[in-house]
Amino acid sequence: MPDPAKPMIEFRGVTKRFGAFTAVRDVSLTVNTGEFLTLLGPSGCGKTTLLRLLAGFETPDEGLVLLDGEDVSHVPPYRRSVNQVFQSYALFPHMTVKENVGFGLRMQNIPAPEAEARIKEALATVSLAEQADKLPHQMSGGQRQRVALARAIVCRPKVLLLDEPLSALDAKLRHGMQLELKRLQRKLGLTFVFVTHDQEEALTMSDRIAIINHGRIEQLGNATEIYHRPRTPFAADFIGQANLLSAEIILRNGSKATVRLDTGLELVVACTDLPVGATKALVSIRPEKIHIGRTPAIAENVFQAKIEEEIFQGATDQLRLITDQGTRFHALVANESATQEAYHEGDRVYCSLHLDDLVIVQTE
Amino acid sequence: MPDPAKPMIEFRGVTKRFGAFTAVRDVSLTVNTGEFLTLLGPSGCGKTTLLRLLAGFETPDEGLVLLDGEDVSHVPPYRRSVNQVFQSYALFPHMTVKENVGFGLRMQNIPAPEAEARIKEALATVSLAEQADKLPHQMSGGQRQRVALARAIVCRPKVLLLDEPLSALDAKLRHGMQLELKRLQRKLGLTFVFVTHDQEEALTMSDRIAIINHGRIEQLGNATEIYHRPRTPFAADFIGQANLLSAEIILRNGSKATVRLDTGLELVVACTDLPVGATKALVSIRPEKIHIGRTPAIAENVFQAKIEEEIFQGATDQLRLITDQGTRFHALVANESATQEAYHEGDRVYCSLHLDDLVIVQTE
Amino acid sequence: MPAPRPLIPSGLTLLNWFLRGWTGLVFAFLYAPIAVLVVFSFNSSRLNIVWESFTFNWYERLLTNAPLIKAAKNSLIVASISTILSVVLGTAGAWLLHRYRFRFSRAIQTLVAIPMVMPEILLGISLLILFVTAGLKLGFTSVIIGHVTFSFPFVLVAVQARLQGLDPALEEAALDLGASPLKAFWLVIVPCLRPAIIAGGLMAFTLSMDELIVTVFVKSAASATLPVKVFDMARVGLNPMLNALSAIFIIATVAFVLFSEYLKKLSR
Amino acid sequence: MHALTPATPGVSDHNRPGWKAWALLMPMVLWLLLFVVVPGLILLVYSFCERDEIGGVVYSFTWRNFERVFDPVYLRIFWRSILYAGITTIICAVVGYPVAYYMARAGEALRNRLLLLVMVPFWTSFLIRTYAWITILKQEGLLNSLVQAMNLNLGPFNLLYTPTAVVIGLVYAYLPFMILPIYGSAEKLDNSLIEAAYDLGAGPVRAFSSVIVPLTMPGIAAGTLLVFVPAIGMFAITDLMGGAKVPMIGNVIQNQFLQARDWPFGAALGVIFMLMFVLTYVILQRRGSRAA
Amino acid sequence: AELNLFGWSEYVPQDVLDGFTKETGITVNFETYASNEEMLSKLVAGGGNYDLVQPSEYAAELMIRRNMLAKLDKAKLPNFKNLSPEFLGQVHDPKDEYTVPYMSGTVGIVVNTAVVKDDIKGYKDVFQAKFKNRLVVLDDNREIVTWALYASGLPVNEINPTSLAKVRPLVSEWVKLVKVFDSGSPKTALLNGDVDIGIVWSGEAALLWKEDQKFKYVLPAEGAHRFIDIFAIPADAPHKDAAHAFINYILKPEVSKIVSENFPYTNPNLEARKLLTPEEQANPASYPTGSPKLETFRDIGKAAAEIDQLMTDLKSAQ
Ligand SMILES: Nc1ncnc2c1ncn2[C@@H]1O[C@H](COP(=O)(O)OP(=O)(O)OP(=O)(O)O)[C@@H](O)[C@H]1O
Ligand SMILES: Nc1ncnc2c1ncn2[C@@H]1O[C@H](COP(=O)(O)OP(=O)(O)OP(=O)(O)O)[C@@H](O)[C@H]1O
Ligand SMILES: NCCCCNCCCN
Ligand SMILES: [Mg+2]
Ligand SMILES: [Mg+2]
Repeated sequence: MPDPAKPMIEFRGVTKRFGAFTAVRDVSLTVNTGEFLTLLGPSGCGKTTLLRLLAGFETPDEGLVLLDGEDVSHVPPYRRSVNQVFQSYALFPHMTVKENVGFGLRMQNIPAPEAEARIKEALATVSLAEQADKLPHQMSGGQRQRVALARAIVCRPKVLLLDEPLSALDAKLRHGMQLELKRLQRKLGLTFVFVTHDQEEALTMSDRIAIINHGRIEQLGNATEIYHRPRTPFAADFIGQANLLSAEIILRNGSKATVRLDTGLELVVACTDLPVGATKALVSIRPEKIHIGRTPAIAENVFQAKIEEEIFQGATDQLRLITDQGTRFHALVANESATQEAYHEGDRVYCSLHLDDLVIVQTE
Repeated sequence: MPDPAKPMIEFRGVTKRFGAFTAVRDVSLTVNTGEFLTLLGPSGCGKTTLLRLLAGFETPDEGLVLLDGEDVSHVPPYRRSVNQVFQSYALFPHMTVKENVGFGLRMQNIPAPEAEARIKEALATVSLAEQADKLPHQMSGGQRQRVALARAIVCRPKVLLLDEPLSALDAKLRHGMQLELKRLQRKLGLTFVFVTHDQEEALTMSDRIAIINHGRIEQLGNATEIYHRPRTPFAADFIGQANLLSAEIILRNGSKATVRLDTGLELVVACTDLPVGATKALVSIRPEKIHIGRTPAIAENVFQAKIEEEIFQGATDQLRLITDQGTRFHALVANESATQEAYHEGDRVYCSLHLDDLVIVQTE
Repeated sequence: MPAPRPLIPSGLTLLNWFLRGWTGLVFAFLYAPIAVLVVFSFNSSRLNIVWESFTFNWYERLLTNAPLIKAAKNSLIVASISTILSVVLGTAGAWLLHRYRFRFSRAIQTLVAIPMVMPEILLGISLLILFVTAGLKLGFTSVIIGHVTFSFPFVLVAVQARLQGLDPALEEAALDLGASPLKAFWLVIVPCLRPAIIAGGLMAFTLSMDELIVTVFVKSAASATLPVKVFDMARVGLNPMLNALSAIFIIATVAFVLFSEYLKKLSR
Repeated sequence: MHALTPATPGVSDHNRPGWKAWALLMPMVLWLLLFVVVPGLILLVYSFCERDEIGGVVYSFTWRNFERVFDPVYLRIFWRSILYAGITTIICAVVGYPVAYYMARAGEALRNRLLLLVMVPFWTSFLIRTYAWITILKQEGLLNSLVQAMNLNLGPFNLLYTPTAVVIGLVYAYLPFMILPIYGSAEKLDNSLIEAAYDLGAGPVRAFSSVIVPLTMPGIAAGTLLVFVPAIGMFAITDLMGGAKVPMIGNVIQNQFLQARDWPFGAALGVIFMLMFVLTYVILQRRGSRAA
Repeated sequence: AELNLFGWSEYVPQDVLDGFTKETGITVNFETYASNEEMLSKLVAGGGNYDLVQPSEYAAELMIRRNMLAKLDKAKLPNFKNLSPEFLGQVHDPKDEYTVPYMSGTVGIVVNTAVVKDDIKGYKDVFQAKFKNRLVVLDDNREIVTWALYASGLPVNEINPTSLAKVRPLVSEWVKLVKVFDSGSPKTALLNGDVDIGIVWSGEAALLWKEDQKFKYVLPAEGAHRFIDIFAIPADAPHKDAAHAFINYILKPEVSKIVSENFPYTNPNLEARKLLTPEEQANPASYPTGSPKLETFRDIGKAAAEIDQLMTDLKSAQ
């Protein structure tokens, strides 16, 4: 079992440029053995480039990349115990599924019977035991992606890099594979670096999440930290849905403060994240934290609003609200059902907001 | 304004075979003018093939395809007022964004000043006004997809076919584009046929949804029908998350019936969907319909369960439960917050289930 | 969709160096004889054997050698026309064979390969017999027919290789947007095939510029190409005038390339 | 990602040619019939005829020419030609592959420039190039002077008019025809496949042999065709750089038309020669389409 | 007006063609060949529209017999008189009705005396094991077989399977000694130092001598080939007048002199010879002294094919 205290991966001030363009800027990051780290960020922010630096396809222009304590900045990819699931699958088109999965083992000169067994196991893990003799072009996108996954895990590398490994799967299959991956990672004690653009996936699976923007790490923390305590407007906005409201601080009162939104609506927030001299703040409110009712609830902030639009989302309804002052919000409520009251467009409702559910993400 | 009562699209018993393989079987379907229809189904079920039949890239082996009342089964694609956003974008690599978007207008010999204006508008719609002079390979996946969208909408076809038009966008952008598309469709009164593998997207956007499986329409209805009243196990399982439980009917009592699950747990269901002679049934329960509490709530079905696992999903927590009888469920609760009690692994809780929230999807 | 990543990844430094060095050596090999003939084009000795002294004499004599200049002109005419025809025939053929399932696709495909494998002398003689029998007067037409016959398959093969990687949705998108099949081909497919068309065209041009044996048989005296003239002059040993001619050719080409790239840069 | 899943396979309706498609294909088909099939038939007819004293063709049926083709003398020549062409092809592939690969991986501007630079030397007449090689390889030539000047204690090399010189000449003449097709298929090669091989522990050599080569096989096959076939038929280089000592099949065919004036025999040799290739080609094509 | 001339390569100087055009206004389309057989092939295939060809004596003999040549109009050739009778009335055209001699020459041995100190007198001295890979010879099958026939004392114009069988071992041995077979420019290998002895056209030898007198020309004692290359007009020539005009022009002494300067073969034009410099006249390859045994070739019919097969066989057997 690997030692979970020891860092398995370390980036020390890594910068990577492509010509004039800086894809990764001064990234420092430590991933512990057995940890599940997710890189999350918009397209083109440098996630794949970070993985490539780890896998050895790129050399850093500045800084060091350490694997298991050893500087590998100039070690070629085939000498690193790191395997990758490629964003584009990168299956060898001339090899069957079995041959694809067995490639890494062949390169390690694993004896045939053992290899055979491991391939079988890996294919079973991704539910493709039956398809071992197909060629990649005979499979659907989702199946291919699973082959790519099996090909990487069969090598049992110390570090597994997964570049959007589930993006081609429909929600059903995706959920199944998420659980499977997580189980695998725990069982083998592997270190995972995972890239996704699906935030729910990130929140569900990761030990820690790094929010990347323009080649920089914007925030690093576990799922609840990232979700409940975004540090920057970008992080707040990028993860989940957020109502981002800019406000003026008009009153400080012990551990609380009152802020006024542009429309005039006043809200009470906690002072924890408010530096002393700040006069302006950006407040983030998660839609599901806004409690909707026909009657006002007991909370620091209560105000009335009208439902402008109701959008059915399956398990939840999204409500677009406008307060009497003119501030627009959106909120989530459980969908209409036997036990749940229904709200409709045009209804006037009470919104209640708990003090701790208003998060300050930026001050001035 | 088009007449919303007149069918814009009609499939009459359409079958399409590829060699021995039947991709579309005996599909009959009417889409009204101005309607937003979504095709939903697993990979390879025939969604793209249906669109291709509409666009004119395939001719039906049996049946007819009518557009605006006219049989177009043998009209070539370039003579149909139908435009498509391709699953693979299919941007012309040698043309700039502007030229790509303007291609359809050029084919229609729209005069330059008008074309210019329409291109500008379309690009603004997809927030790409700034990128007009880039080449496709200089853009990220998400940007390309938006160009493909702009290229199709700029032609203002009667019918717009969208094959997973938002799949490459991150959640943030995706939400924005969903709203934008919906707005556009309403404003121009266009008929949309939309393919997605994102169920939430389907539920959010569509007037009606067609669930496709193995080339057949399994269920056709609006979002709430599809979500709340799935007709087949496939439909129940494919949309949202569902607890599918097979049960024996042990007692009928007026409008209610009692069923027993394999584990022995007994539940009360409504008789509405239970045919007279049926002895077995498949029951579907949405996870969010299971009310969790420290105390039993008032409902037809109340039972105790232990929390096996708690998975953080952002706005909600997923709970995996096991009843005392050994039945496994999953349920959704709002995530821990200032106003919401937290549940943890190992906790014993009461589950309450309203009669109407148990849906019979199959009987024997 | 990942960003395009050209080149060998920077993590594979050694491989990078090897490839670069090797390519350098091979280009040295390709250009060694070219360098020699450029140097000897300034050698005063008529025999290409030892360096005597520097002279422009051969260039001067070259410019007054009317038959040679005429042959060079003929060559350019023949190569240009047959390249154009080859490109048209080869590209259209490749597209049609790729795009449609014709009944005799495979047979046609095999037929296309025959001129590539046919020894030139056989092609030359049999075409000559054909032309003489058919009463076609030998001249530019017959030469161009000969050249197109063996060079268009090269274009076809190159374009076909490229087509295999082309997204069929591109054509469909064009049709979908209202372009007729012909317009779709011209406005979308052809630009996408450009690299292959250029490579194929280059091969066709090169083959035509360098073709001797077929030409010897199907030319008339007035349509003799440069290789024919060069062969007449050079089969008894190298003539520095020919060195001069080659040097001019190569320098002109390189200059042309640099110039057109410069123009491209300007227009951007 | 979806862009990478190939479009649905198989024959779709708009793959069925209408009359317009046929009409557009006709020029090429006619061209092939007129200028390939008809001349081929002429040769076939000739191969069964006899010659007269001056070298004209007498239309009387005989198998004699084909009997002669299978005389051990000519079989030996066939074999030797195949050997030389084979060696040439292998060297071209080995020498040209890295170049093609490098070009394919280079940036677009550099790529186009290199592509042109590979072809430009061949716009001088081949005879001129060959003489330039003679200037380099001859006894008192540049190569030997260079070796001498560098005091390398090597040589002098006696290269000219040896089989080595012939192979050098052949490799030089055909190298671009190996490089271009390989370039074509390497350019399409998905980089991430190679990276996947490295990622899974394959060093450069194994990545090359088990992934890169199989995936660029179409290019290698096309290059082999474009080099091997003309190399077998080549005669001028064997004459000029090899001293015309050992005839190749190309020389023999050439001789029947230009020296011995035995056209029917030349035609018979040519027919067999072409048959050999058409068969090989058809077999390769079959195999290729089965592998795809 | 036009003239389509089909002639030997490196035999007609460009200056002469230019001069003709200047004088008559007739443009000359000049095409070349490297052997009589090549020329015959093109003529038989047709399509060439040649007005004037330059066969050697034995090819002319064949062409006359096959009615491929047009009779000359001597009235249009006033300069015919300049020719030496030595080259007229030959067996291939006893009445000089079809042909006009252009140049003559011999096939003999060139020795680089700076390297080879032996006294080389004939074929047998050339083909010695010690000269292996030091030899260049014409790439001409009939020539090579002829040398072997001379060396074996057999007649060179009556070739049959028996005589061929007799010389086969000899030729087989010779072929192995040769480094280069080249009829186009055999001098090159000698000048380059790649070989030391050659059996070549006398014109080539004369050029070598001009370059460096260490290259000595020897006519083989066993006997040597004397060729006469002639001008003739194909029967179907479209521009017969132009062809006559060209022949007449070439026969002018000052024009013929230019030919000799460039290609120092034996000039049959006596008036032209007078205009040559003493050195040129003294070039032993151009104008051999003494009384060597010389013979012209006759057409040998199908034996040509047999010679060809023999040589192919022997060369490829190496
Ligand atoms: N070889 C390269 N040359 C030039 N620019 C590059 C290169 N590789 C990457 N880039 C640029 O670096 C940036 C980061 O790219 P990267 O592939 O890491 O993004 P990403 O975060 O993985 O995006 P996505 O979610 O779309 O996969 C992008 O803007 C990209 O265009
Ligand atoms: N031209 C063809 N030849 C043979 N089979 C085909 C062809 N086109 C489609 N199919 C098959 O028909 C089925 C339906 O394909 P289609 O592309 O419509 O699926 P889809 O629902 O769009 O899937 P996805 O979500 O993966 O895009 C697939 O199983 C596919 O393999
Ligand atoms: N380069 C011109 C050589 C002319 C020699 N003609 C001789 C022919 C004897 N067969
Ligand atoms: Mg990426
Ligand atoms: Mg699809």
